Amino acid sequence: MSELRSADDVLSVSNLSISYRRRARAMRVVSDVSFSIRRGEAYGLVGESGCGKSTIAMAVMAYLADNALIDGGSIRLLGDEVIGARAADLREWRASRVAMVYQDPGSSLNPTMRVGRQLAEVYRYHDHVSWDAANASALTMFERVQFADPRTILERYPHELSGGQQQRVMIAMALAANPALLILDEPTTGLDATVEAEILDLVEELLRDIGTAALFISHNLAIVSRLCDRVGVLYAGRLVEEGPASEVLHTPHHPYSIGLLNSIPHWGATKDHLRLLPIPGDPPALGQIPSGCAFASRCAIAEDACLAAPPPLAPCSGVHSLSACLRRDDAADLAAVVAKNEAADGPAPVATPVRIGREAVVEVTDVIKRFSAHGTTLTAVSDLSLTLHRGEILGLVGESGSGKTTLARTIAGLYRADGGVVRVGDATTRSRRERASFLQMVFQNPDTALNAKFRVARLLGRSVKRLNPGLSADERQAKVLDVARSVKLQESHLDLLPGALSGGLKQRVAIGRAFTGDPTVVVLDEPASALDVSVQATILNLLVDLQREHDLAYLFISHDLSVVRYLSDRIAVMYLGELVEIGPAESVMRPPHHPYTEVLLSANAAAIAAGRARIRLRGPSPSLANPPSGCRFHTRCPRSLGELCATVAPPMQVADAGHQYRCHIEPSALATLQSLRPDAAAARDAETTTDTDATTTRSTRGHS
Amino acid sequence: MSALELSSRSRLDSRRARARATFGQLLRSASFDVGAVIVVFWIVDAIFWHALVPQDPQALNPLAALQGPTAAHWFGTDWLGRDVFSRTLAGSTSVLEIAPLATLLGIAGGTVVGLVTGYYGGAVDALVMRLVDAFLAFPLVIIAVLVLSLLGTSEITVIVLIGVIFTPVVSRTVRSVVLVERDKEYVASARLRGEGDWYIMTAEILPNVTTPIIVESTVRLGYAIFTAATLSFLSLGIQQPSPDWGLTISLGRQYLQIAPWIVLFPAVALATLVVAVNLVADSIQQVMAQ
Amino acid sequence: MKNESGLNEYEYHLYDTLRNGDFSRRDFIRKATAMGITVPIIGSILNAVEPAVAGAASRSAHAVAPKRGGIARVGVNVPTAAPDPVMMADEGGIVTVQMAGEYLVTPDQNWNLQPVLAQSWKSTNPKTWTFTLRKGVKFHNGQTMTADDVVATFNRLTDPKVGSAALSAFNGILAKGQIEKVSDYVVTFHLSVPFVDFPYLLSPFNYNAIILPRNYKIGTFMKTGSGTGAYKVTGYTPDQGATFAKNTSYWSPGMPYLNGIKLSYYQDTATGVLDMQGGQYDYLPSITYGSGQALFSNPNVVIQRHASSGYRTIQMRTDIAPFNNVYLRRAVADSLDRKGMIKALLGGFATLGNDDYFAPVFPISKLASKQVPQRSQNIAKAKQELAQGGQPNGFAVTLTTEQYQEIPNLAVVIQQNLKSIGVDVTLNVETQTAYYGSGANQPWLSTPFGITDWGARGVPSQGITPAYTCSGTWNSAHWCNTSYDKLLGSLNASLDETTRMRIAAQMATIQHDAVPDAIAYWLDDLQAHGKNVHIGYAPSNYVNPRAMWLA
Amino acid sequence: MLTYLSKRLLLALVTLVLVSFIVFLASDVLPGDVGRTILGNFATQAQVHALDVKLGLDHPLLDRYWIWVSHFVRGNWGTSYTLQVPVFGLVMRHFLNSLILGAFALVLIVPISITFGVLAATHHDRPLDRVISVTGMSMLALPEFVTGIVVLVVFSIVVHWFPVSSSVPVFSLPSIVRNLFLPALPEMVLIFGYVSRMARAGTVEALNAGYTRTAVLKGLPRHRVMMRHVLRNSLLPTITVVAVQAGYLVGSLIVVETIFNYPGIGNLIYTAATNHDQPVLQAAVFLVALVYTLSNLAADLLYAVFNPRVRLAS
Repeated sequence: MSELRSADDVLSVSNLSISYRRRARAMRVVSDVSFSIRRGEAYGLVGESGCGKSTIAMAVMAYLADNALIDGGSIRLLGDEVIGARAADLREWRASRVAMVYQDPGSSLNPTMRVGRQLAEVYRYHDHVSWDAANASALTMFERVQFADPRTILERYPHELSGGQQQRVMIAMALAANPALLILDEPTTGLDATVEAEILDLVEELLRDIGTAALFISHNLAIVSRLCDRVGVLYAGRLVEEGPASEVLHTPHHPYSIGLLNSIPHWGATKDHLRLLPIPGDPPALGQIPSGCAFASRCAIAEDACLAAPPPLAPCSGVHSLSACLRRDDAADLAAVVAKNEAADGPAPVATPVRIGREAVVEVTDVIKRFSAHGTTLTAVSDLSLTLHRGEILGLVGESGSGKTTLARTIAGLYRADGGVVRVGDATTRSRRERASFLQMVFQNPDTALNAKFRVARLLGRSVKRLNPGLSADERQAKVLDVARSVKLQESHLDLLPGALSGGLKQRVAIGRAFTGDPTVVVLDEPASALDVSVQATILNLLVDLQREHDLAYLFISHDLSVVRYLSDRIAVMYLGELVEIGPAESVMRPPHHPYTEVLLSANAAAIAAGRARIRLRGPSPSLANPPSGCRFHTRCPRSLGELCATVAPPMQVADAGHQYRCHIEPSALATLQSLRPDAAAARDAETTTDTDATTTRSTRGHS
Repeated sequence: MSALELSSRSRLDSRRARARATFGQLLRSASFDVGAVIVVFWIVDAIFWHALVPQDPQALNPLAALQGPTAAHWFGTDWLGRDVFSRTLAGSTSVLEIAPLATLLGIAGGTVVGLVTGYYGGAVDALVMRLVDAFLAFPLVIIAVLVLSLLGTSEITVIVLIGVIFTPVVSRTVRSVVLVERDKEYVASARLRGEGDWYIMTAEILPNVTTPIIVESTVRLGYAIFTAATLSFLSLGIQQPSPDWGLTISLGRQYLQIAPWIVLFPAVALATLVVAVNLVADSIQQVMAQ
Repeated sequence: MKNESGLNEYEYHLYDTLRNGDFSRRDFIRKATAMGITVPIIGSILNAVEPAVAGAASRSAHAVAPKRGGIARVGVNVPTAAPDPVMMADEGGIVTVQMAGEYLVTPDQNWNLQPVLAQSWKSTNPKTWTFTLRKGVKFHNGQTMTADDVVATFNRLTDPKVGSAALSAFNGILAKGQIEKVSDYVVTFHLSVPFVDFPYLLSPFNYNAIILPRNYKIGTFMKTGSGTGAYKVTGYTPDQGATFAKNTSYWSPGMPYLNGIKLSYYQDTATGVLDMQGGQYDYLPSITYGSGQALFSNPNVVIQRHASSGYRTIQMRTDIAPFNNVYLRRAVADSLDRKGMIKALLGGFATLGNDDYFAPVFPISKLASKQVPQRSQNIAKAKQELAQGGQPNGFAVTLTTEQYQEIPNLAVVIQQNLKSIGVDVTLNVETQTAYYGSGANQPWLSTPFGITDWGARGVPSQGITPAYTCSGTWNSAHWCNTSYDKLLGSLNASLDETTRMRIAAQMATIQHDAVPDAIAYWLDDLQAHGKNVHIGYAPSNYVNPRAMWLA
Repeated sequence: MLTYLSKRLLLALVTLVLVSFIVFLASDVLPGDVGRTILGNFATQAQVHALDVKLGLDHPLLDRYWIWVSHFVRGNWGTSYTLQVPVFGLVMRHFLNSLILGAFALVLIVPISITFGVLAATHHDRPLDRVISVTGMSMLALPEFVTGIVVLVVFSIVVHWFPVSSSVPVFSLPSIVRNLFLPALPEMVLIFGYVSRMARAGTVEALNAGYTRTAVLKGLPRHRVMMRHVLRNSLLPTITVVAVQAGYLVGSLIVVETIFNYPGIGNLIYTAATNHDQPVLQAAVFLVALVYTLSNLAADLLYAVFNPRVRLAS
């Protein structure tokens, strides 16, 4: 793409190919990638894990791993070639021409050095100023990244800061030497939604103010669409589509981009209205990229020509985008992709009867769960009551540390409650085995949830044996095959160890295992959050299908509001170990709702992209060991009434039928407050402020 | 059941393939090769030394005592006129008997203790770990000296002693990995389907901690050889007239100046074995860590 | 009792024997000095027989005049217990104590007793011995030594309540209360039985017999100046060493020669030998062939070699299987390669043993040595004896012994020797502590087959009484032969040297035939010192500090 | 920090109590009886019994344990059975000697080991690293008596540079070097093996850590990256390991001190064990365990002091 290079380019990457050597074998991870970023431009690089995003970033920083080999191409930074540059030049360019913010701020900061010093260092060694001057500059920089008390932060060690604060320090450090290009490599992954929103706000503001160019790397289309001017989509080490953010994310011209967008439940979608459309198949394994179009095997519209050679990235007609698809201009075919994928995945959604009001299968009453460690006691769940009914999906949301998982494990019986009663099933469900066949659980991380030393057949077989006593060996074998089929595993998978399976297949095994005993209740603890979006869609669809088929009750835990909203019949919201709101999904999404729910909603990237107003949390997250008095949320509540909230624990207010929230503000008043725009600056789109359940076309918006 | 046949074949294949890959990786490591060749040599020697020695290692020849290396006695003769070459070859048996058995004992004991304490945690764990701490506060050799000077020595005593001394060390390693495994969801899921503790410990967790146990075994084996030899040297292990290296070095020390070959060859032999075992252990550790 | 020549009965007897040619001159002098016969009388007897030899009786003087000054550095094994004259039983302790303490009498190189703290002694009969003490001897603490101290010393040693290490040596010979103070400088010992060799029990051969102050408290020797010797203790650090300074008020004028002695302890002999080579010691009073290897070829080191009565019992219990059969014991004795043992284990520094206690070094062994045929390795004969003993195909037996000097190697040789006649020996080499044990558990006394180290004794009955008599406390072979015991009684009571030699030969024959212990060799005492170092004679690796000087 | 400190202290205390009990039990089950050991073979049973009573051996086990512990903490460590001297002075003197020897070895070899370890890490997987790693590993693996003998042959017998047996040096450099170098050498070999390995592993880890990447990509000069970011973090665990190892060295002292006849605690323990000198054995072994536990504690504290994560924890 050399013709695109101009004097204005901060970064220009052309025909870059990188491979990793592993055991004397070279594995291509980046193939023939070209793109450039102009001064002041924000460029987003999007793709699923393993597509080569971070490798490109590290190549730009000239900091590839020892076993990485640049096979060809060029990387120019303000016109100077990075590949093969002298160490002294690189040292000079780093920080001043290009700086980076990493995915994991915790490990990217030196644990034995005060953060102020770590920042001041940059001034000391780049501007060659005295330590005093460097410290003064550091203070100014900390003010710029909006620390409430920058002076004290200077003196802190990394471990004394929260994840969000650490990332602010990293951003301050990256911007210290006024780089021409800022690389952000998944800067908010691992942060809570509310914190993520704050960091993104900050980045957005800084980029706007400073005019630094940015290379933004993310798997999250919603974030990219919010921040970037142009977007490149990577698949298996190749750029498959590039163009202005609005175009790529709204009218993609590559089947992969289309597939990605269709995999995500867009804001407001629910399972009863629409089915997610995952991309069939798996991306090629590392080092096994086929000679032709790498996506051909998963593509609904692939032709023989696609297998011959990788299609070039070429302009599409009528738009500014470039696409590496031979049928890039075939808009009608792109629609066909959708249809074919749909057909491949399963039946279209069916509206299901109302599930609320059937008999309770799990009843939690005033449950308390404490943990003690290092001499302090944390109350992870306090006085929590809720009911799960037969056949319903109850979504449980909250930030990390809110007690979601603890509650789930207490319900499952993995933890013994320190107070209150957990009733699972009816009076007949007494023994461990009865309980086991009644309730099962699916965990977040299939890597650790499956015993790595057991083959799939044994993983399922053992569960069949335990949960279906009395079956003969043949019957058990048949049941295993049955279960495998129901979670869409092939027979050949049965003989594999989990290590040989992809993340999605592993999670199917885990789900299959949970279903071997035909349970009534399944607790799903973030079952899809560790997976790439296209795989996540498959898993969510599978869960929906199984639930319908077996009339199951799900307790579905997620930090992702879009997913929870998509899946749940009812939603429960937890904050600091307390249940702050519970009610039918759509009712909870709508005012009046708990101010914390309001904040969560406003922080949801998909919701932001959908135009919700941003409401900011105040103050730091309080410690569970020492929860605030009165309303636990009062220290951060944007709607706090002051004294009352700080001293008196709020009552449960009834907003609607079956919809309750814990607040001092009564429903009508709260509904009025929340219908107004609290922050004019953040509300970019007045029409959508209250448009919480607007249905938009599925291919236009992403989620987080 | 052709599907089953097929599957069992593919299972075998995949297992073989994995073993091949691991082994192949090991073979590519030069230090492993060197170490393994030496270790295998000494193991073969320990078993078949009868066929290898040119002379009876116990045969006395008082008139030919303390002779330097000659064509008849490649490594010279010792103070009783015995052939040092033959004795050096025969000397590997005792240490290669004691060390693996002691290691096995220590690994078995340590695995059981580590599994139980790591899995159950709580008061038992705290108590056992305090005891382990207390036990580990004594240098290994001191414990050995203490016990052996009290109980007297025999090969069995030495094996049991080293095994017992290793148990807390191994249990710590095993416990630390069990602590990690215990909190993994596959254990939770086993509990959720009502598995008993014993099943979870042995069938679920144990297979997942074999790698550190294997690594620990190889490391322990090196220490066991080291310890057994040191005990022999301190006259607390093997007894005369065994050609055991440590014992020979201890006894031959007084002839160091006039007949250094008596001590030199067993010392070199011991050094090669110990270093070789450690080379192998190190390589295994590295490959396993990947 | 005196006859016409002015000699007493015994003196006359000696004269008679000498004249008849039954005695060599040396034997006569040894015997005479032991009996406390004064030098003038010895001279007159010798003159009567053969005037020319008279000069030999006088103490041989050094060929070179001793040089004075300097500090001798002496190394010895670390004592296993705090050095104390009453309790000591190990080399390190004995050497340490002998640096400062003295005996009534001491042997010279020919085992003639020389007066030290005693000036003269005589026996009216073999049961009554009178010692005249030297006047003007002072303990290092200033106390004057008198008969009270001597009486107290021997009462202490013979008091069962004290539990001294010399109890066994005096057992049945001298008991507490049998020591009489005749005057301030005369002491009479009233023995329980006749014991012709009694003065040897007051010499370094019975190393605990150091004269101590009457008010001595056990355990205080290294602190309180309780010795009378040429050197006094100036410092002592447990398990490191001790220092001694010249005793300026020593009773023998002109002595000693050195300014002081620095005694260092080593943990094992090998280390001591290495240090000797490194020039860190002037004198190692006790080395062994095994550990001293490097010194034998060192041109800067002089090795002193003296025959001794130290030996190893290859003991076979005569009261339990398999060795309750005398043929099997003989088979063992006949299978031993004694010469090979001496060569390989001791580098030739030993004399052949013949399974009886009458070591060549004892003067009365002369006849025994001639009469009893020497055993040497004879496999055919041994096999035949095995058959006679009912074990033609051999048998299996465990040999239990101790970790001490060449003994483990001796065990290995025995194992190999017995293998050649089909006897399968399992070795069980224990630490000395374990082997000797304590209380009811003393493996060395109970094992069916063992090897035990025995130190040198000045006179045969001193070793025979505990080891080979029916009532012997250390009779590890559990051998009991009443005629042998009776002969021992006669031996101790007889004044006639020819008779004594005849009795000795009889006893040797009985013991040789019965083989309670195979006695393969008699060790030589080995001492090492630098070329410029002069040491006096002391038996059994003990020290004679007052004779030391540095050239 | 204070919580951490008090918790560590408490743990150490519990360990020590257990240690003292183990020591007491182990030496108490000495076969044979103590009185007999002291008095020898020829004492009567009555005498032995009298002595047992005098030594308090007729009391129940727990009473004796209590008596022993309470005497021990007051510095009354009893009298050596074989040497008849107070145990306290004896053990302390030997301990001090070992301390001198150990300190000499540590001071000399630790900086070298760390340097080589860091060097190996910066040449990760290259020939220099291989050489250093394999050498270090071999050094760690070799029994002290093998290295000790080799050292002895080479330096004392072949070239006569050092004396074959060592005494405690007087306070002068030539004396220190002359007396301590040889016995310290096998220790140094061991420490080198251990410390260089730790330093290498720590540095490799630090070099691969995110914060090092940050430091490099901040464009800092190489020396700043190495000193302030890499080594500061990698040598922390190494230093604490050295502290722990200092206590553990005592085990190897038994062999080394025996070979070189150095009057240290290892030597004392070995002799006391073979002579069944119970009071000395008890005191010396307990002292060693005490030192080990304390050095562990010190390592923890050191780690806490250097590691803000621990230091600043409430």
